[in-house]
Amino acid sequence: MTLINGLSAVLLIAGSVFFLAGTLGLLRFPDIYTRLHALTKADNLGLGLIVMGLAAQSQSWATVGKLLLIWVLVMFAAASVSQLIAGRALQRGIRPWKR
Amino acid sequence: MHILYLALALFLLLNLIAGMYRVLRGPTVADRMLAAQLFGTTSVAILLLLAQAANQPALLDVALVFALLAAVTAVAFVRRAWPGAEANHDPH
Amino acid sequence: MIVNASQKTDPSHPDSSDRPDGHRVTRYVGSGALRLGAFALVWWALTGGAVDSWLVGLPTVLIATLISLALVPPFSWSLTGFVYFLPFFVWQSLRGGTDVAWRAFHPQIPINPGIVKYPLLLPPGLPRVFLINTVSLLPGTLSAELEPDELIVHALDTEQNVLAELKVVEQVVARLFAISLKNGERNRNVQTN
Amino acid sequence: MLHWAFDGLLGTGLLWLAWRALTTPDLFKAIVLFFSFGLLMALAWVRLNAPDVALAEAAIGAGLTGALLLAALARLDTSNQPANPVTGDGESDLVDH
Repeated sequence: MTLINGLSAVLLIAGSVFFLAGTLGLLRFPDIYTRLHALTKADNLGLGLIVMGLAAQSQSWATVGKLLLIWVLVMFAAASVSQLIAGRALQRGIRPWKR
Repeated sequence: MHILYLALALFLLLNLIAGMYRVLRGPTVADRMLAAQLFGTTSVAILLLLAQAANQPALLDVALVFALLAAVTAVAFVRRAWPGAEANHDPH
Repeated sequence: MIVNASQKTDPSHPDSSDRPDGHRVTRYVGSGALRLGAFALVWWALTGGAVDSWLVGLPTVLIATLISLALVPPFSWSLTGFVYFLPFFVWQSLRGGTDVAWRAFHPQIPINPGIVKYPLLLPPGLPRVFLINTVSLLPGTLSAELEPDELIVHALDTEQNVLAELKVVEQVVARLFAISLKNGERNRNVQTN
Repeated sequence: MLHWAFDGLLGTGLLWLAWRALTTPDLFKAIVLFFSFGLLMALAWVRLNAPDVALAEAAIGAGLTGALLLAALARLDTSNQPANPVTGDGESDLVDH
């Protein structure tokens, strides 16, 4: 039990770190495309880790299923939305930032 | 564990409020929308943590609705409020 | 029930030719049964396994199956491809997340973004949509636009070999949808030469 | 203690967001602020032990109203341009120009 608790705590903290990375990316990255990178990847991974950390603790399989469902939904939404926004930004002629 | 859940929820809330800077500063409308999208994901995570902390599985349903509606708003934004440039239509 | 459903959603009448139509019916029945099971699983997870809820759940799951068959006709996919895809996807999204997190935490923000055009081999339709969504979640790439024959990708670091990685992803997605890309590649070469 | 910190931050954030949403001159910014306000409000309902109200707030307050406001803003923009009269079909009007 304590082993599972420890594992879950590690997963939850790691997930939060990725959320911090997503926020940092949103604030620090130079243009909309790079910010989309931070948003989709870091946040989805963060949410995934938190979902796994909570799933390890949960009592019933139905809860695990619901957690996974939430994750898959968020991931799918983020992927399609980022593609929509990036595509429209290109259409509107927003130039990608270059070093 | 209880304290950990709450501490992480607080941490995520701080993240969310820090992300508010992007809403206020822009520079483009898409950046603002992007930040709102980030809030959606972050609040889903906060809700999951609160659900576990308060032992209220009903909160998972709220998180589910959050996940669905963030996408609805973003699609409404791209289709309605942020149309493409002239002579461009959806490639799909 | 399921056979009825597949006939209802089938747009063509069964008077054309016999063998393809029979083939199509079995396809609809097979994938209908599969989706029925998947939706039932989702309903079970949503309601937390409450027995009474199936009074509403059963019709809902049936209607959801019918709608999904009408919106997305059955497509071919392979189980081994799926088993291969899952760990690939999990590992790659782990890599992608750490990669972007490292860049965000780094004081100098080591990014070198740019647009990369990737010539697509996958056939249009569902496989391409799936590829687009997968690419957005993988390390350093973000699909921006789908042109008829190529995918426009925004790469976070153009110094990495983005095209090679995309090739691998495309292969894995092709395997998931039971498509052999070698064929498409040859066709493509014939066309361009 | 942590409860107090969380609730305090949530309450302050809500008030601040409400103020910014009401006073900002940029309509689009105001909509996004309103949307964020809805999200935080739903979190507040959760903290008040009312998950059902939180559900309604998330669905109606944050989600649907946000989408409707965005659509309304798009119509406002087109009606400001004399070259594009509003034809009643907002969507095709907006996307294909």
